[in-house]
Amino acid sequence: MTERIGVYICHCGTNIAGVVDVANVSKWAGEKLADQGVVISRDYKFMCSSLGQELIQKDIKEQNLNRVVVAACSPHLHEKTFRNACKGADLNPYLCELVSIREQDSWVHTDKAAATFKAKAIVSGGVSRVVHNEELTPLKVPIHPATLVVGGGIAGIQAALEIADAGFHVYLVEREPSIGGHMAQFDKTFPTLDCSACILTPKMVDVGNHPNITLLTWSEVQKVDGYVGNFAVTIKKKPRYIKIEDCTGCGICWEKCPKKVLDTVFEAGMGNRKAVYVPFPQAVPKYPVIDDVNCTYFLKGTCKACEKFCPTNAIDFKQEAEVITVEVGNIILATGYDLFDARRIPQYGYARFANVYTNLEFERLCNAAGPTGGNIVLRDGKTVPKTVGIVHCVGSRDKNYNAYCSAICCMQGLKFAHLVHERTGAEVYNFYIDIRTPSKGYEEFYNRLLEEGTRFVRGKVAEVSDFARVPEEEGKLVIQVEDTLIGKQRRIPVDMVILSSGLQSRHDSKDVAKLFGISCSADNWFIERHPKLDPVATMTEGVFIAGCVQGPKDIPASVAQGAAAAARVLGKIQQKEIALEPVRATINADQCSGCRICNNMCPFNAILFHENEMVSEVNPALCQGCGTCIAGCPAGAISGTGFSNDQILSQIDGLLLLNILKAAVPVES
Amino acid sequence: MVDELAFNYEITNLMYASHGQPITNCLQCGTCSGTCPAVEFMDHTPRQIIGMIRADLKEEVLASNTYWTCASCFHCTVRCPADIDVADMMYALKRYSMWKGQFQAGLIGPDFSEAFVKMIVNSGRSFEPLLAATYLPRYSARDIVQEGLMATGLVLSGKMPLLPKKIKGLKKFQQMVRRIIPIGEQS
Amino acid sequence: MKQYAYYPGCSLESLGKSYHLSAMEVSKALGVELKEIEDWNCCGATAYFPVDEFLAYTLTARNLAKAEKTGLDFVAPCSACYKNAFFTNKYIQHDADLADHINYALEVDDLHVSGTSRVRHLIDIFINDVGLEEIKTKVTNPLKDLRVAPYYGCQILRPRKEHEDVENPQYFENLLSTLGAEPVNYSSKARCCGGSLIITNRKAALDMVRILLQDAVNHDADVIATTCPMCNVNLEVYQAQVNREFGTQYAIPVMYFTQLMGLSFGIVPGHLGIGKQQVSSESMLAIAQNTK
Amino acid sequence: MTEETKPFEPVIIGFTCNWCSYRAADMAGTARIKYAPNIRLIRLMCSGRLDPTFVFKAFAGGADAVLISGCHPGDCHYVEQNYKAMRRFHLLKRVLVQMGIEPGRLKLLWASAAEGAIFAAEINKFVEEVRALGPLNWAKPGELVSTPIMEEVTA
Repeated sequence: MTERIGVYICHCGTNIAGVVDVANVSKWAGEKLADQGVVISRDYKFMCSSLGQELIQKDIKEQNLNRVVVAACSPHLHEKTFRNACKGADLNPYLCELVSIREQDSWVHTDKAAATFKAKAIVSGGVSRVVHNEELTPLKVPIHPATLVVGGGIAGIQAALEIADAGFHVYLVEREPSIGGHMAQFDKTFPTLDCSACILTPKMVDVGNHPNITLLTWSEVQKVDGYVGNFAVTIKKKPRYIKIEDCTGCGICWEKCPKKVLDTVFEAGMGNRKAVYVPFPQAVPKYPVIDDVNCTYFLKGTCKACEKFCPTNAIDFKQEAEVITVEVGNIILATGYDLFDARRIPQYGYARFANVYTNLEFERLCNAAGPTGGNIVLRDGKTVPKTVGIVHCVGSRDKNYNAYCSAICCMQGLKFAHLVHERTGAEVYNFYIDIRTPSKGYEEFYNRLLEEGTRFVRGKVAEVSDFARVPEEEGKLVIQVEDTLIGKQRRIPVDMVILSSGLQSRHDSKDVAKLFGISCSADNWFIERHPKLDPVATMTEGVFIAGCVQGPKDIPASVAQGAAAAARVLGKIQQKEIALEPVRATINADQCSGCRICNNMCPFNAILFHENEMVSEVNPALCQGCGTCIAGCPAGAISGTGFSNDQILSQIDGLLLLNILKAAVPVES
Repeated sequence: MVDELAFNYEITNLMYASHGQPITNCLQCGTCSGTCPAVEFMDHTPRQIIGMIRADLKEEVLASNTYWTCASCFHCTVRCPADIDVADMMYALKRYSMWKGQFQAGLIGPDFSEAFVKMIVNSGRSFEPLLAATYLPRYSARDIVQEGLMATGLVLSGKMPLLPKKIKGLKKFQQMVRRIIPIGEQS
Repeated sequence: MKQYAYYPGCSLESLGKSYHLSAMEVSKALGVELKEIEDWNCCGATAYFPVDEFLAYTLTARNLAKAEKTGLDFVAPCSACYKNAFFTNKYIQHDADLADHINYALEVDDLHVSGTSRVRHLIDIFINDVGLEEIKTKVTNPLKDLRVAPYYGCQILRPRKEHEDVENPQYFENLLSTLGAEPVNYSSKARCCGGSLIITNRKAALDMVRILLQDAVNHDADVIATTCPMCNVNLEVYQAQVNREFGTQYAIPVMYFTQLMGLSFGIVPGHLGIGKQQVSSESMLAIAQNTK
Repeated sequence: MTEETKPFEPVIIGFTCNWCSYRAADMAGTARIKYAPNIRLIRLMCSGRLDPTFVFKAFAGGADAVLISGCHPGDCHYVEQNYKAMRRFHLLKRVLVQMGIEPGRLKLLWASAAEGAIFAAEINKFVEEVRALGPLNWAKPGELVSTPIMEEVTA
């Protein structure tokens, strides 16, 4: 049939029209591209508006168009919109091509003539390409109703409960022996100062008892196969050396265990645990873990005190790692953050001066269930500090370390100041660059601190030293800083320094991202599909993110994201089946020489070889549509829907058309 | 677009090889001034100077002794969270003020640098005793006496030779210098 | 026999003579040959940059060019020279435009610089090329009970960021321990001594010196060890003036790390230029030579 | 102004992958980072889809240079297909020389979705390099047989 193509140039208000002479472009397309089948060419203020879409649909009907090219924003934003519009007018959505003259033209160029010229080239490329677009129908695949949640912090807990409560099964995987994450380590939560454990523990218990949740602690995901709707996830359950079916969590084993181990994880190095342990009393699940790196039996082959005393013979030193595979339709990653290592800033004295603490250490120090029972004392275990300095932005907002703002430190610093003040009456200094309190009730909390008489010094701390230049500084830690509000360098002697270490991505976030096929930002936070409009989805269908894994955020924001991710997953589950982009490779058996070059080119093993026919074939369910095999096939036997050679080769022609027309001079506009 | 003539752009341009970030990136955190070992002797802290430059307070900045008080210890530079080469900015200001011949009265720095360079250009090497001559007049009588005593002490202890050395390839050396700056004619 | 293109720098010809002497003695003992770059010129210390940046780079480049000819590493005992050479070299590597300007000037001296030579500080080659184990074997007179305050100063560390920890380096301490001495752990070891201000802003400089002396003395150091003639002169020669200014009684000897190495190798103090200092080194020597 | 006095404006065809480099271009857009208008992008699903004939087609069609762009090594959305693109790039350079096309007219650029600024900067650099080379005029075969420098830019 003869092509009848409609071309639509979007103004996007002034976003495009401000730089590109849209009228000129649409006029040009209507005339110069007529020979390629363009029968109508329009420009319109907002193509994506309902009116704009109706305009297209009307033309499809009245001008009986069989191809549509829209020149507007990036396909990643509105491709679906316009394809659906065409669908609405009974035109196969894949006969619609969206080319970007905003992100790739009007927004990045200033020379109007050149931008207009480029817009014409882009449109012409789209037109030449759309001619070769084929009618396609998305592949429908069923969605497995179960969900995998990785990470048992507050974000993962929230997501898991939302989905489980909606009646669908959840596998919650946690690396540590218990769920709870960082929140379980905190004492109070800002700005309301309610006790962290009091609000977290009930949720943890719910997770532990929920019939729809399979809790896999002390476990890690090893492998992820498949695609949205049908993931096969391989999980390694590290040996607990405890028969959980027999264990009652009575605690006799860790009472009797003779081996003390410095707890660098939960107690942040502030306290000890035993070689067989639960990280904290409210741990979920209640079963302990034997730490085989430190356990005397594993080191020396003797001891077994726990085994001797266990009333239910639940200890099993022979236990081995177990590898299981679960089927899920969607995945939520909530793997959280690591704390910035304050040792990297030696001038702040952490690990050089005893009484310099990290924020996490201080959380444990002032936690009623912590090593000092909540008494705020110096490392000597008795002296109550008289003056305390809280250093903000440690490793944050600093191009030498992390350039971004860690979002929580300001409020955390204020919280610490309040707790110190309340419990010790000590004088507290906050050293800050800017105080950022952008959420509900936060500024009020700041005001409260000001009223309490906390001292605020605006200036990034230069160094902490033990060098006393004057008698008042003897035996103190001296914080040297410019008080920028008076423009003077000050040396402030304190007894205790608390470093608000920033948040950073997990040390292994790159590997995790690769494991789940999503991408990381320059700072290794996971990248969301859209920073504003799609914060919990990723570029990979069926994989969602929640909490600090996406970027630094506080508890309320993490909970919100956990719930949001759950809602997105539930939406998918309800659809029961999902339409996959029909961008797939197919092998023409007649042309295939059976050379098998394509076979090992495919990273998804989607190409199988038929020995007897001596030809290869692509499994459309496994094929992800990258097209490498197409480019690699020496016989040219493989073709790819959506990105066929014809489409691309003619798009190249189209883009260069103007030059061939010897119109290298920006067309008079 | 910003006015190219703005003082802060002049300064930025003067920081030729400073591969650090432009001072427009400064977040006024005060790390430089909190670190600076000589800050007590400065009219304005380094952070304030950056602020003043950005406010185009040219006269005030040039009139300040801050940049001539910089000891070039580069501690601010390595600590700056905005990756600004603050010490190099101080050099830029020194160059600018010498170029404009505009600086706080009574400062020794400008003359010293001038004299130092002259000496290098004339001999190829630097030589402490000669330098003394150029700046001593600026000192109080007491200082001069002390300086004298010390100098003699040094000479006696053989720490200080009595005559300067000249390098052999001086001619070519000076031609080389003339390819860069006009100053340094034989004197 | 390890060879290096040696750039003594002006100070080692006058105020820093003893540094030169001791460096040579110690190198000899360690089988290191420092081949002086012929007809080198002043690197400009910190005083060129206020006048002209190109001039500053070019003058240093001339020495680098001469070193490149030899194909040996460029070694400077003076931290100021070292810093100038290191960065000039770095910029020449990374900034073709700057390199062209410089080479245009160097032409007249039939020289060309391409930034190929490695720029090192003297202490760096002793510690990293010779190695502490090797040095230990040469120690015949361990500096037992000698509390030494290692003073790094500024320019050996900064403004290098990629450099090993610039805020709390340890290699100087390790060297001193190898010599049998007791390194003093004090917070001012990398704080500026004000060397470049001693002429232009005496008041500020003396105050900076005072703070360093105070920190060292507070930690009962018997001697301050330096890696740079500027720092050394500043801390040593001006102690008397500090005392006059602030009514203090500091009398702490200041030695080059090479002088301490020499002592531990059992080289006679005279050959290391010890004894000519303004501040008496008697007390220090007494402990160092265990005659106390 | 007249043809002669106008500076040469090269036309560059750029192939980007759907996941990293095309999104880097989008990022440059949303961040309003300006760059030379000489480049026109074609979106592929993966840089591994790049069939060498695409490059020849572009040159034959009048392009002065071609940019191949994909995810950083190790970050490929399709696991490792960008490595295939890299191999093809190196081969292509050799072939182009045989065809009398300066290897400098083909550039490989790794850009992650977060690297809009770098993407823009690299394009500007490339445009200047090609401007320096001048319009593509096919040298007689064998005129350029010096083996090309195998450089690859990491954004």
